[in-house]
Amino acid sequence: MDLRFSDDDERFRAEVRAWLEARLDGDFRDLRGLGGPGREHEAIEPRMAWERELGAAGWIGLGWPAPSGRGASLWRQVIFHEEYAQARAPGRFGHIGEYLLGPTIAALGTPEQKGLFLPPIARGEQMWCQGYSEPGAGSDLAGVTTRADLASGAWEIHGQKIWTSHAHLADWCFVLARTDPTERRHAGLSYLLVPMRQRGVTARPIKNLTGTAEFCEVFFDGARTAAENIVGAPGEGWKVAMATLAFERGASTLGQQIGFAGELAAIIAAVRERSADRDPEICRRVADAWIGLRVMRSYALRVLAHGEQGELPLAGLGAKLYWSTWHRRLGELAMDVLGPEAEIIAGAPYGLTPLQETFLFSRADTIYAGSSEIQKNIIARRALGLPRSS
Amino acid sequence: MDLRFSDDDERFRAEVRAWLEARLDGDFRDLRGLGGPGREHEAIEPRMAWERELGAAGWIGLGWPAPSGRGASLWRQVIFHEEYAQARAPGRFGHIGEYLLGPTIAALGTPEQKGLFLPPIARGEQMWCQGYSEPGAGSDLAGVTTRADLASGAWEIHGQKIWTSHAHLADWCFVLARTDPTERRHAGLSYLLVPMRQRGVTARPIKNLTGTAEFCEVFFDGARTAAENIVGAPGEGWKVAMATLAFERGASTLGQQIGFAGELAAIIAAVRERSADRDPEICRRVADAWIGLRVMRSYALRVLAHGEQGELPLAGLGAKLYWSTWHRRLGELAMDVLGPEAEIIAGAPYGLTPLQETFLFSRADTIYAGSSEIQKNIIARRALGLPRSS
Amino acid sequence: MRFAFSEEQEEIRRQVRRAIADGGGVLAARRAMLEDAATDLELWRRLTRDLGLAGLAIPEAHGGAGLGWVEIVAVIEELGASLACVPFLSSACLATAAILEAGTPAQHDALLPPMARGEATATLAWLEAGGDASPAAIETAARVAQGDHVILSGTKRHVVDGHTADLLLVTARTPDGAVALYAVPAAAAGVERRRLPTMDATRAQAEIVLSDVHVPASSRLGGGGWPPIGRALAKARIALAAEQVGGAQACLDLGVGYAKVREQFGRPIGSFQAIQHTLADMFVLVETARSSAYHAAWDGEHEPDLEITAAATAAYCAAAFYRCAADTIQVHGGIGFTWEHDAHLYFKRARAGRTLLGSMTDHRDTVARSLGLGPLGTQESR
Amino acid sequence: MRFAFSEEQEEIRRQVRRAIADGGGVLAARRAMLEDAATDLELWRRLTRDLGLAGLAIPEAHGGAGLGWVEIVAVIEELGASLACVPFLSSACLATAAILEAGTPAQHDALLPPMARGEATATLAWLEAGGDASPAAIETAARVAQGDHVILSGTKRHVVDGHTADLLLVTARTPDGAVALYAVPAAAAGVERRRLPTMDATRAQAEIVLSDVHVPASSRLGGGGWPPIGRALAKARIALAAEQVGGAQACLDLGVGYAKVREQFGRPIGSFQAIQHTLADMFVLVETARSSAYHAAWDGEHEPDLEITAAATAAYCAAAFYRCAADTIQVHGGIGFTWEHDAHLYFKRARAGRTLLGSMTDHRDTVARSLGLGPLGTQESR
Repeated sequence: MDLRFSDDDERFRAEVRAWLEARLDGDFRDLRGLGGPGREHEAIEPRMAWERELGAAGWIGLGWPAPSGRGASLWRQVIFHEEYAQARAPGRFGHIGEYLLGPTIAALGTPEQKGLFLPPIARGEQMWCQGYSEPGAGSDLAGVTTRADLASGAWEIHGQKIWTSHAHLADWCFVLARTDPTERRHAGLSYLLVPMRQRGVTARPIKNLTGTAEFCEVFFDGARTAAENIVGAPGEGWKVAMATLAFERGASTLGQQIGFAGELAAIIAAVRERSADRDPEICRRVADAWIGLRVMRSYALRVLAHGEQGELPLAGLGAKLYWSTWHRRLGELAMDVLGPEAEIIAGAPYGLTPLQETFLFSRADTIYAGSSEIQKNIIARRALGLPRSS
Repeated sequence: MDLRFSDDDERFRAEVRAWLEARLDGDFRDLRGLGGPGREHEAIEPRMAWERELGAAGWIGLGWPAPSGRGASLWRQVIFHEEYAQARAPGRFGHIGEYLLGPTIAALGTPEQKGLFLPPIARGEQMWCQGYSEPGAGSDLAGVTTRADLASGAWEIHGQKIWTSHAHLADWCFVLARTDPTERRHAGLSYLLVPMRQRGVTARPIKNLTGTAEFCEVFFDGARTAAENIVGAPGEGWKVAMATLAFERGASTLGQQIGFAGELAAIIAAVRERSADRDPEICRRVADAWIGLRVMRSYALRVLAHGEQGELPLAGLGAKLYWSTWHRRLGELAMDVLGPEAEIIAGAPYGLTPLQETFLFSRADTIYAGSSEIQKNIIARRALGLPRSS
Repeated sequence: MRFAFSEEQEEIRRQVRRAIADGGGVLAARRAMLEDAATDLELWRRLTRDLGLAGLAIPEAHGGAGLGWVEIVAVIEELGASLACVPFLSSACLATAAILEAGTPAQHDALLPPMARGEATATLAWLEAGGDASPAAIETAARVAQGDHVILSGTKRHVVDGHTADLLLVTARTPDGAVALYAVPAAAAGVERRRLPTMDATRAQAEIVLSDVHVPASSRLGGGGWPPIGRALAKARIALAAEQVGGAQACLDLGVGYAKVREQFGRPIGSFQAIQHTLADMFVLVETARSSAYHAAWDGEHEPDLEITAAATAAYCAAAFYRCAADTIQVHGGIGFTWEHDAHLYFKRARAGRTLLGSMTDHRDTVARSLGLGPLGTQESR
Repeated sequence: MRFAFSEEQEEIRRQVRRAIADGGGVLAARRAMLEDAATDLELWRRLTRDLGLAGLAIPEAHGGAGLGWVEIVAVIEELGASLACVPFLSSACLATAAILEAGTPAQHDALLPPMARGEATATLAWLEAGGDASPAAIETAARVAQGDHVILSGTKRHVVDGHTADLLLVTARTPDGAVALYAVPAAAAGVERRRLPTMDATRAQAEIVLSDVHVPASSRLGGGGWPPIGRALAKARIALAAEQVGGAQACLDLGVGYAKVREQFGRPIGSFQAIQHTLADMFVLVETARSSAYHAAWDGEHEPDLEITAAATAAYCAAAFYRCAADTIQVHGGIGFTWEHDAHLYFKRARAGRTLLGSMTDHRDTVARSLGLGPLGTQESR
């Protein structure tokens, strides 16, 4: 056991830090702290420019294999995310392309697809969104009903997707669609790459409980994409879609935790400002939050270390459940620290303070990207080997 | 809305109180506080004598219809239970006969059964136990496999029951047994009355986590009972068994709560003695316990009032879940108040203090008499009308 | 022993329910919350002019219905179920109780009739910057001026419906250090008020700045210091608890309704045990909270220890509502955290209720003190 | 960056597991807990004489293996999984750390070799009546006597394995008010000890009465006051946390195993979502607690802030084990609360762990203080 980064890795860290500082003290100085979950509506155009800046400097696709990527180790990816978060660099728009679609193409795509898609993603010029969930298939992805038919050399797509992050800003969408209507559930699905900027595609942002939007409904009404824009064979969509999720190796987790630490620091500052630490119960709840975050880091490091060489270990299946539950509780702590002032928002009509955003948006944390209930089902079945609840 | 007892009821209360005080300051003075859940092993013989004392004074069968009972209103039964608990009168052995079997016989029994069984129960001379659960049928009563066959004018019984309170002390047992082996699940069961003191019946106490025993395993190995010792027709056992459970109208709940209040008072005394109230978190947890108990009383009064004239309202389905959860938390509070001293028992080999008994035995509260999971299933289906989880 | 509403009380409840339904239910609240006043004026008119509910707890001698807190609880439970944006809690419960508890008969006669008629509303302005609910935190000053006048100076915050109330009942500290309550017309010179935008947009709060506001000395309600104010807050806490019961029931109803129709994996999600058990827990919370609030409404008028009763039910019902509102979001999944769905409105109302009339911690500390546990500091009681 | 045990460390773990299995696992603990010594002497012999584990963290110079807390954690996790009744926590972790932290090299040389060889055990006697974990609560007095002797008087309680240990490390207050640590042979005149019967019968506690016990002044370990004792407790807390991880895993394994075979309603109860989700929550607790304990074992030897690290993992792992033990009883239903089933043994061990080396509240307060939050009183540090 040795929980130190190597000297080489520390040099890499210094390089990342220097680059971020130069940029975020320079042209992009107004972007620190903007964007991210619950705040995706902020500074869209400048953050798009930032994506291109990242791309030009070669920071996108760090973990992809060469030639499109730099083949960096998992720990270097971790370091990049840590420094990125520490610098309060803006929330990414490109992460779906970089961490989900990119690795999928790199592993399962055709040579043509690699040449076509990886370079623009790596340049920060092509934004992607993920078309999995549907109004009738939220937790139950195998219930997808969006249909795609091959006709005159192109797929024609009809259906509706929902909870699609950034759909209104994306150039492309990877869509799980039913291409063989005679097959049911997991069979008969395909994984299609569909351009968003065409007639036949409408993306409508969904306003959430914070009053802002980052998820969308996407309507495919005869949208088209070329026949070759499919990953894997027709009917292999489920397998490819699951592979996509597996490519998310969690390197960004430690960056996410630095964001959480920032929220916790803001709460501690509020405790001090209000002298709320006269109450030992508040002190202990803050301590619990701090302990919980430290445990989260230990858990992430252990799981990443085990997963460094291959599959993520089953031990890591609790990560989403853990952080979302912790974060929800953090939001509640923030409100309880503030007392009656917790109610007062930053400004009319519905401008929330950052702590209020944390509080409200964290209610979504336990729902999107696999609700807590689904997470527990997965743990029960995969980690504990319990029988399927029929 | 009027939450006062009538003057007549208050006079009845005074009568109960005077009788209890006279007896418990007199011949039965050593019995105060003995027995009850988790402590059923205490003072068995004197408590049997106490049962007969209660019977002789006409306190058993208070709520039964005349002539065996006194037809007292639900509120008078409540008053009796309140005073009984307030006086710290000993835990009952006769309650299964009085509150479960007695009303069942009174409502569904033959005239002969009424004449045979109700008087000795009312005299405090005949103890009963309940033979429902089996090793393979705990939560799932319809899975009963104990078999009874009618041969030469008597039922012959083979099988095993478990979690049978007081079986080793009981004279009789009402047994849910399968009399028609061709029927499955709820069908083909019968409700038999079986004498316990015979060859072919073995009751073996089960030591529980407190180191004492009050539940038993009961083995029926060719035990016999007369053909007429059946309530309802053969095959109607499920219906009768459910009716038995429904007769428990909850009049004793308020007495139970007085017992809980005594435990809470002991915890508050421990808080004071140890100056544990220097810690506001402990103070607030005590406050929560107190609030929870007050809520329990409000809930019981409201449900009893609605149920006074007939069926218990659906609103009351949460009672068991509520009190068992509250009580479990109370036990945990007691331990946290005591700090390291919580570990030290009253004496070797395993003599627990009352607060330790509360703490440990309350783990059983959420399991016996319908586990918390089963309670929630019942609420979901009956009160909320949710579809059966297939 | 009767733990149920009378037929008359049930009739009042039905009338309220009908009035709310006619106005559009939660939709009306959604409309109202977007307006400056954050008040559903149409519903308030019906409740007051048509049904006379503003004066429910006002004695008949002062133009009210002469009923009590059992009726208040029946009404406000319905209002809570639909998130009604009306000043019932602030004016018909809190301010009414404050005037009744603190005022002299002459003051009752002067102040209550217009409120009973629904022509004027009032509210209590007691919290200040920091939101500390203890009377010791009151810094607004009442200075004696010549001509039998008093000059009030200070800033009140979190005043429920304070931006629309006609009459402000203002707590202030007199030169001898005692707490006094003054009836201040909102239109008085030197009163500035502004709505504080809140997370829970269905219930408005205001900041009220009093800059040398001159009021006659006779506008001091009675002479009783904090105790009558404490009693009024206790009664309002019981009303709020009942409102929360209504909200919690609505959340349960939303959750159950959705669980029966929403299908995933080829069956209603209400057939999954995880959903069933969540809803079962909510059911127990709703029924126990309801029992507690009803009981408190009766006890509050018939038993001593009003403030302990109120603190106990306030802490319990606030927690129950919050948990039900949070869990109904979870049961609904994605749709549950959208702006279009009502779940978040209940959730925000539930969150606000955790501190609206004292925090849940305050309430638990009140109970702990009543059990002789401390030192938690003692409430000032002069 | 490597977050895993080396092959050598895994081999130690396997040896421990084998020794436990050979002795009968939890059955051996059941036998041992009925005896006066409450010690599984056979297992202790194997762990010490055969495997040399008593000296795991003792430097080679003093006859130990010269390894550290990462190895300690690997071993004690296995011991915790089987509720092993051996003085590993008290002697090989707590007392060893106390001697190493507080003692001089000469004292190390005098005291550690017999412990490393498994010929003697030691324990730390620090708590007194009331169980207050703060050093300010130490009232046992160390008076100076003639002839370069010290006289110790006082009563220690909750001394882990105190009825069997050969050497007692006793905290006492010197005439100048400082805290000092003395090495007192259990056989010294004036030492009376008696086992305190405990709810958790698998780990014994003793009361130790010191009646004018004369020891040479040189038996004072070093001269450092509380800080080295605090560090030793911190290291022991990390060991206890790892032991709790082993216990929590055992509870999860029991629950999963039972859920797969126990049938109700015609199917394994493990197919019910309520059971699945309970077990899934336990799984997350086990894996996070394990990560925390391992991390703390490493951090405790390589990073500053040992006491904060220890407090954090102690609070977390104690809570995780308790919850897993409680929930495994629930998952088992009726059989889970019988004496014959092992679930209650884990449950009681888990409960005891909530206060064994400081309470969970103490640990959380330590963390809060480190965040600059207070006033929670400050730990005496002289």
